[in-house]
Amino acid sequence: MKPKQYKSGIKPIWCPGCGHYSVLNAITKAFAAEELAPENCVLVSGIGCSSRLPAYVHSYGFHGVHGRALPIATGLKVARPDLNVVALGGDGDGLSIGGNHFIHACRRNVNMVYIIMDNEVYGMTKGQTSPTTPEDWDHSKLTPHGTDVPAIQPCSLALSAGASFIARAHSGDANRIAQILIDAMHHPGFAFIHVLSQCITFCPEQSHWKKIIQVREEVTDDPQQAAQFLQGDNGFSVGVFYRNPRPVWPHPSQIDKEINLRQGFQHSI
Amino acid sequence: MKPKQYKSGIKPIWCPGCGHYSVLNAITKAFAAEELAPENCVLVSGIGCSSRLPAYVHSYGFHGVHGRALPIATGLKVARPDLNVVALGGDGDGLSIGGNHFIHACRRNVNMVYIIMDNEVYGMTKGQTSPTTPEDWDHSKLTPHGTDVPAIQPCSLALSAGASFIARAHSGDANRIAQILIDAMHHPGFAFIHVLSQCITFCPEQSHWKKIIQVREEVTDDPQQAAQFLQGDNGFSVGVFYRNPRPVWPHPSQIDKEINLRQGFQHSI
Amino acid sequence: MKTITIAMVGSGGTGVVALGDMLLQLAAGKGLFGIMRKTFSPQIRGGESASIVRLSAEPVASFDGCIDLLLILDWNNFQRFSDEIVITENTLVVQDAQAGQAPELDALNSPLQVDFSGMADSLGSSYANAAALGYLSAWMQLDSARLLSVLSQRLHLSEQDAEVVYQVAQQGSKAYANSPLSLTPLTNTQSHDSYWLATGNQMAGLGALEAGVRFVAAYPITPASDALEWIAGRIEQIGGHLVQAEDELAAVNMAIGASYGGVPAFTATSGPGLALMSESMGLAVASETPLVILDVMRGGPSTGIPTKSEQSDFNLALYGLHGDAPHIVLSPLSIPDCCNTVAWAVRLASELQTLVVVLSDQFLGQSAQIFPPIAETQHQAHLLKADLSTANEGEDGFNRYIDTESGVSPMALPGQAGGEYTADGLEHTENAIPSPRVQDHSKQLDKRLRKLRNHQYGDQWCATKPACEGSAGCLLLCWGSLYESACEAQQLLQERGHSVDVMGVRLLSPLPLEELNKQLKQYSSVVVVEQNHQGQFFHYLRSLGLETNALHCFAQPGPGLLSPTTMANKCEEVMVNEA
Amino acid sequence: MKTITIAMVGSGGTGVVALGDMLLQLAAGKGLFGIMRKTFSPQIRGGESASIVRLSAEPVASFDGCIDLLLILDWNNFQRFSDEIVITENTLVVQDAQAGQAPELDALNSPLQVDFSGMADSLGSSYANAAALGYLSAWMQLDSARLLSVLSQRLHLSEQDAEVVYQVAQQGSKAYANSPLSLTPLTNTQSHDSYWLATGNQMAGLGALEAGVRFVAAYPITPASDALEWIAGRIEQIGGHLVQAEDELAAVNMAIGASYGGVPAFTATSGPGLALMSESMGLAVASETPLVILDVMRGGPSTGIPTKSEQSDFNLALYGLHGDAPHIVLSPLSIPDCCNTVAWAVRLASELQTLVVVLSDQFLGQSAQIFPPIAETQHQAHLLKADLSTANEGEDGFNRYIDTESGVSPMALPGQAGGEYTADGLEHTENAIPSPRVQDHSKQLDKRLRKLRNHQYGDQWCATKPACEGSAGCLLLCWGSLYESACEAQQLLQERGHSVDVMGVRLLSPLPLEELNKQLKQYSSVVVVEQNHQGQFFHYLRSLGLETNALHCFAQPGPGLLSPTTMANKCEEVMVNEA
Ligand SMILES: Cc1ncc(C[n+]2csc(CCOP(=O)(O)OP(=O)(O)O)c2C)c(N)n1
Ligand SMILES: Cc1ncc(C[n+]2csc(CCOP(=O)(O)OP(=O)(O)O)c2C)c(N)n1
Ligand code: SF4
Ligand code: SF4
Ligand SMILES: [Mg+2]
Ligand SMILES: [Mg+2]
Repeated sequence: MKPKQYKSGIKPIWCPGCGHYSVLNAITKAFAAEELAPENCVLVSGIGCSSRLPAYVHSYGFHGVHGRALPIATGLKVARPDLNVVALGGDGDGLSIGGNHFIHACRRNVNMVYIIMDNEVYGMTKGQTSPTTPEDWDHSKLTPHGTDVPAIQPCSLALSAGASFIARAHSGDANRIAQILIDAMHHPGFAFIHVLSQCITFCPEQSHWKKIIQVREEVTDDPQQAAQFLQGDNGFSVGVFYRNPRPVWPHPSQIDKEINLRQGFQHSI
Repeated sequence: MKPKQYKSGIKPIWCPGCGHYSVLNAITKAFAAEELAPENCVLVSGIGCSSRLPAYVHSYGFHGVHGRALPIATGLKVARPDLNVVALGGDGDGLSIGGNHFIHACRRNVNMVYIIMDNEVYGMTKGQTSPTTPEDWDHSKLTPHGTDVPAIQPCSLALSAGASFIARAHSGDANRIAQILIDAMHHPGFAFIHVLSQCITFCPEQSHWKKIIQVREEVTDDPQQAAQFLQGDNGFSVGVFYRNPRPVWPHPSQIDKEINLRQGFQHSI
Repeated sequence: MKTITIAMVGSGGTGVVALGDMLLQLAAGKGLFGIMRKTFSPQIRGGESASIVRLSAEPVASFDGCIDLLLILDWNNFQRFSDEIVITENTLVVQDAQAGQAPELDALNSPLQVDFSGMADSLGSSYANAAALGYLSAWMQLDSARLLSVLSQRLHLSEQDAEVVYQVAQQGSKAYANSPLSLTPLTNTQSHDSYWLATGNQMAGLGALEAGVRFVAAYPITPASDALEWIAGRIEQIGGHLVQAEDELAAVNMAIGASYGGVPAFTATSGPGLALMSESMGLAVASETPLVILDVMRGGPSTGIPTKSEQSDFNLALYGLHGDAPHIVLSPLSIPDCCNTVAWAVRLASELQTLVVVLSDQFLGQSAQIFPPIAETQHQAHLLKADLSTANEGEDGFNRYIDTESGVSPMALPGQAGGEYTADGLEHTENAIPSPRVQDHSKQLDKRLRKLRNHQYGDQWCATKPACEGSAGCLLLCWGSLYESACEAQQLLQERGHSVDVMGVRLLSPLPLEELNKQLKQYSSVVVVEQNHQGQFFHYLRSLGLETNALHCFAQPGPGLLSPTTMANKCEEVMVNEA
Repeated sequence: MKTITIAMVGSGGTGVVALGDMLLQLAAGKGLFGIMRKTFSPQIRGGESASIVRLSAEPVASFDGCIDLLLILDWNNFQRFSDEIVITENTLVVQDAQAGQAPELDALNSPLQVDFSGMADSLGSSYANAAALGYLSAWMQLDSARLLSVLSQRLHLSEQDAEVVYQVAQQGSKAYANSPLSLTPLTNTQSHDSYWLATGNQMAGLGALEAGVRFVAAYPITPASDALEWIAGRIEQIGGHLVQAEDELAAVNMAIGASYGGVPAFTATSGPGLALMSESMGLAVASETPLVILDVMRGGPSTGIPTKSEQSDFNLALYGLHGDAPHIVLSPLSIPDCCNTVAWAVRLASELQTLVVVLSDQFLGQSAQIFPPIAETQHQAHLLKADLSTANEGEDGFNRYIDTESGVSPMALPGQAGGEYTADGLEHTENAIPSPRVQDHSKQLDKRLRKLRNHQYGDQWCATKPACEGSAGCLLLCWGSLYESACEAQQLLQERGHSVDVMGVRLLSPLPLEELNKQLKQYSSVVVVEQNHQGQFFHYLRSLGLETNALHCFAQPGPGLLSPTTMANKCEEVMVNEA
């Protein structure tokens, strides 16, 4: 199947020029390159412009509620380990309301991919700040003087929470996103991809991102080294930064064909 | 006032030998040392054995719902900056159900103290695992084969989330907890204290902690250095690790005496 | 009452929303009244949108579902709006020359073509909507002197650009002579020298701040965000704070924290957010901490229809707490009433130390209305504070939850020496010590219910509009945003020769049963109308065991308009069946 | 029915809880039936606790509130239990010689002293409770041969220790001769050769797994955790998984995810957790994903009284979702019925692709009962799966939400080619594309309601127990854990010369109205009894507009026992007033 055959044919609601199109293209490219059967792939998302993506792909999908993509994906993958599960959503969805699930998913290491499409803003609700918004960005009416809070560093947070695969890409380069996604799908365990995905409507200034993006070729499996790099990083390096496979969760269950669930209750006199 | 005058006189529900007594003693010692007026102190907690603490102190308190100590404390401190606000609770309260508020409180840097009384277990609900439980601990009936998930590192997480003061102490040494608490209360911004506070009932093996505790005297204000130390730390160093003050949130509001809220609505013909 | 309703439709780039705003402003400036709602395609930007403006010489606060004039800047995807913009043979149609091909609709009159785009093009401008505004102004004889300032403000134009766009508008005005409309414009009969123009969400924000709210924490959600956005920036200027929280769980608990500190606190959300707040709403009830939550309702269940109106969170607001957790639920009855009702909520929350949920909806929240100036409400937050100089504090600490006759216990605030206590969501004794005992539990349950039941809420628990003529045997009973439509339905019925009374309930819970019974007993039929699927309010009324057997349920889900005509038809049907 | 109730009270160290467990086991082994509940002080460990065991030769499933024998190992803080252990002049009292000073209570008989501690001491053991067990065994003529194995199992003793403790028990037995009780022990009349011993939480776990649940995600909470703990370890052995989630928001969504994948999924919680799940419960409803939630209710509101029983989450379970979100609510009517009802829930959730909330409570969940063996339920999860070989998939994708007559649409599962669709909480078309349109909204709202309304639930929607003698004019109507007590109240009333029928409702929503009406119309009075403050079930019944005017509300909050005597008195009062 060609990448475009992985499109569902539903027209995205996104603004022309939105970075999320790139992620959509990258997903269809990666699925095509890996020759995945659409029926074995499930895209799981929350709520936001970004979270609308699953319906645009010819595969199974779940468009859940705001902030809960990861738990849905976790339940699905644990129950159905045969499926290829990719969770995705926005910076608001994943790092604001969904922040707790993010750190626990990093720790738990269920074998799936999670893509945050980070535009540093709440696109869907018309331009409020998110946890990744620069602290002096004062375009939101809800925080007219800026957030005054330093932006969260998703990759750094993922590392300290125990993620075993950490990468970043930019919506300006769908091929790189696709390549990283392929790597992530091959990674056994929880693979986190941070995509800088511009919001043309509320943050037109993000167009300059393409000028400051820097490719980093080094992958490390050493958490201390990764921590040092990520603490110093300006947030615009792209590439796979960290890959340190460890056992995926859960271990396969030990089936006991003999078990009688009623045994403990039944007694004879 | 003496430390014991800061006790409310209500008998704790805790088991004899519980580490939480130490935190209680440390709080009353610190309040006494700082000569704080009881009416100006507010202890805010969630739900758990640890979270029962506020009622045992002669001060104001709020025993909220599970996992929400930090938002209550945040609202209170922002609305009433004159008060000395100390939020506290267990590892389950703060890192499992309350994990999202923890990372956002670290980032937001409201001027208050947060103590996690970490016994690596849910004491109150009779011994289930928490995010800090060692992965092979198999004493809980809910996870009879252990969690199989590596324990979260609260200090490391706090750092990557942007906390400006990070310290650890052990329930075996109430004086050190008190001293660190005094430092934390003087720190302008969000000060996080990780207390290893043993649960004698469900984790009697924690008694050996006192043998492996190591005092660390170095404080750094460099996040990269702190990251490196915390990634390598075995979790049993105690001391103030990181102190890097930055502006507290919110900036004082600019009052405009002239403002007429109705102005924008009223028009004349 | 003569009204004219104008629907303006175009794609995102054509500026129909700005056109509607400006038309409303100009009409207001001429002394007309009006109301405007907007509707958008799911596209975030660049999709189709529509502005629907209804004008009249008298105050008007509802839509009757008729479109007198349809102005099209772009026909593309017009059918998206077929639910909301219903065309009849009586609808005049004007379209821009570049609007594309009209869809084939039976009822569609052949459109009058006016080259708005051409006018803009000829002046090197892209503001065809300015030409349309000029055209409409000419027809309605609106104040052309205000055109320039309205255009430059609303379109954020530089002085130079404004001049050009103004010329485009003048072109539009001139074009009217060649393409006149066979629809008589309104003339203003009332003489008033000032008016207000606002949305319900703005009015809610005003009510909150005027009643004393000085702390707001919230998480953005459509269609509540603009209430918060109105407050933001302003609340700091009056010495308060607004916190954008990480989620609704944080938002509601931050508000509880501030309120515990004695600072009146508020949050606003919509259905999904209210659901998330449920657990902590119970904490406010149990710990007796004042808390006001504005729920600007949208289509449900789940994410549902986020941008459109429905009254389907009634059940959640009333019953959605675990345990026996009595609290107050209010609903504003009009756009200006959002101010009054939210202010009342702030007052009740603090006077009764309880949770108050205010059920507004997308229609009230986001529609803009021209209405007569409103006075400041008399509602102010007011806590029964502990007087610790006289309180005799024993060994057992401050009696935070003392069982008073009213059920309200004096509240100490941090900073007050001698009032130290720990607020608790665990059941507790009068002196705030956790207790699992039967007697403490029933004492506190009784107290928390009694304080709400015994309070004198006064007349404002409902608004009534008696029939003009004759004694009515039928009551049209509703709540929230349907009240104004019900009043219009009353007029329609009057014209058809039927007398009905209208009642809108502002205090949904606890309902003053005695008074309600007294009123309802007068009617041989009571039509309970609401905008949801299951008749949530109706079932609630029935659960109360009212002394009437005359209740009829008329529930219709959103997001379509529940028009006065539909209501009137239903009442007529009921009255005919009764007769 | 002759019963004996024994309350055993002591401090944490004295092992009264183990004593109760062992007594129940020995009694069961003798062919007796019984039920046991436990109660604890707020202390986590080392506080006071009590075990209350009621025994009978016939099946017994409720407590009548009387204590025939009070056995005290430690008097310290005995008054903590005065709500739950009510002493009368008829209560015999036995106390350990080292139990300390008895409190001054009017009704307290002077205690018989037995030196249980001395017996243990003399053998170098600390198990005074073993001596007490021996004493009670001697009195009840229980099987002394089983003493050894019961002791060593329950107290986790090494072979050597077990021998010593067994001797302690034998000392206790011997001591009976010197200190006999003036209370005739029970003799077993029934002859059965096997029995079950279990708690309701265990039965709920069994029902879930037997009906096909293979995925559980949950967050610990009292008093639901032990249901989960029973499942943990076992579910892996039958090829499933249990995830301890980071919070209830995660738990419920994990269950939704697994269920979307076609694996029957379950979660259990209590009030605070159910409140947190509210938003995502709406997602299950809107996306039509099967989901079963067990709510083991405790005292509310807020954190309330976590360790004690109350039926006060009824409103939340029924109404606590935003938007119009119809779903199913069940309640088990006894400890063994927890198995059947949860299994039915699993089946209904999957057959109707909906949310089912099961309202159990702390009493059902944590009390242990001896009961006759139960057969496997016939309930199995069963999805209406899409048959994609015949489905004619057009351009528009799989019609996941097709509007069928039953309202249930075939569900495709990931892995099925041709069934690809995106499940959605946004309102949608039949082919699962988000839609804000009126017609799609009403079609889906109608469909989601219809599938629940039209389903044939069969007889099991309620359990009824007609009066033994005469035709009853009065119905005692209840739900959940009160059913067995109501049946006992029926007996008491019988003895007092009154005939009442009893009905326990298992299917709380949607109630089969026609059948309910048919039944209720037979009675001149219907006493609706429930354990909460506001009469939540009663108000719900009234909201349905039943064809009876005979409903009486008898609501009493927890955490005290709502005893059969109290119920009987209320019924008598109502019947006398009617007459
Ligand atoms: C519980 C809940 N709270 C709030 C919202 C409103 N809401 C919808 S999307 C969104 C944020 C979207 O931002 P992000 O996740 O960054 O996605 P983007 O639109 O930027 O791609 C919010 C706050 C909601 N739908 N549900
Ligand atoms: C919403 C909610 N979920 C679950 C619970 C049950 N619960 C009470 S305390 C607790 C965990 C306590 O652990 P921790 O915070 O570590 O405190 P500790 O008892 O160990 O001091 C849990 C899960 C609850 N009260 N509320
Ligand atoms: S608002 Fe921003 S994020 Fe949303 S579709 Fe438009 S460009 Fe994309
Ligand atoms: S259970 Fe553990 S944490 Fe709780 S009081 Fe006892 S020792 Fe302390
Ligand atoms: Mg975003
Ligand atoms: Mg703990």
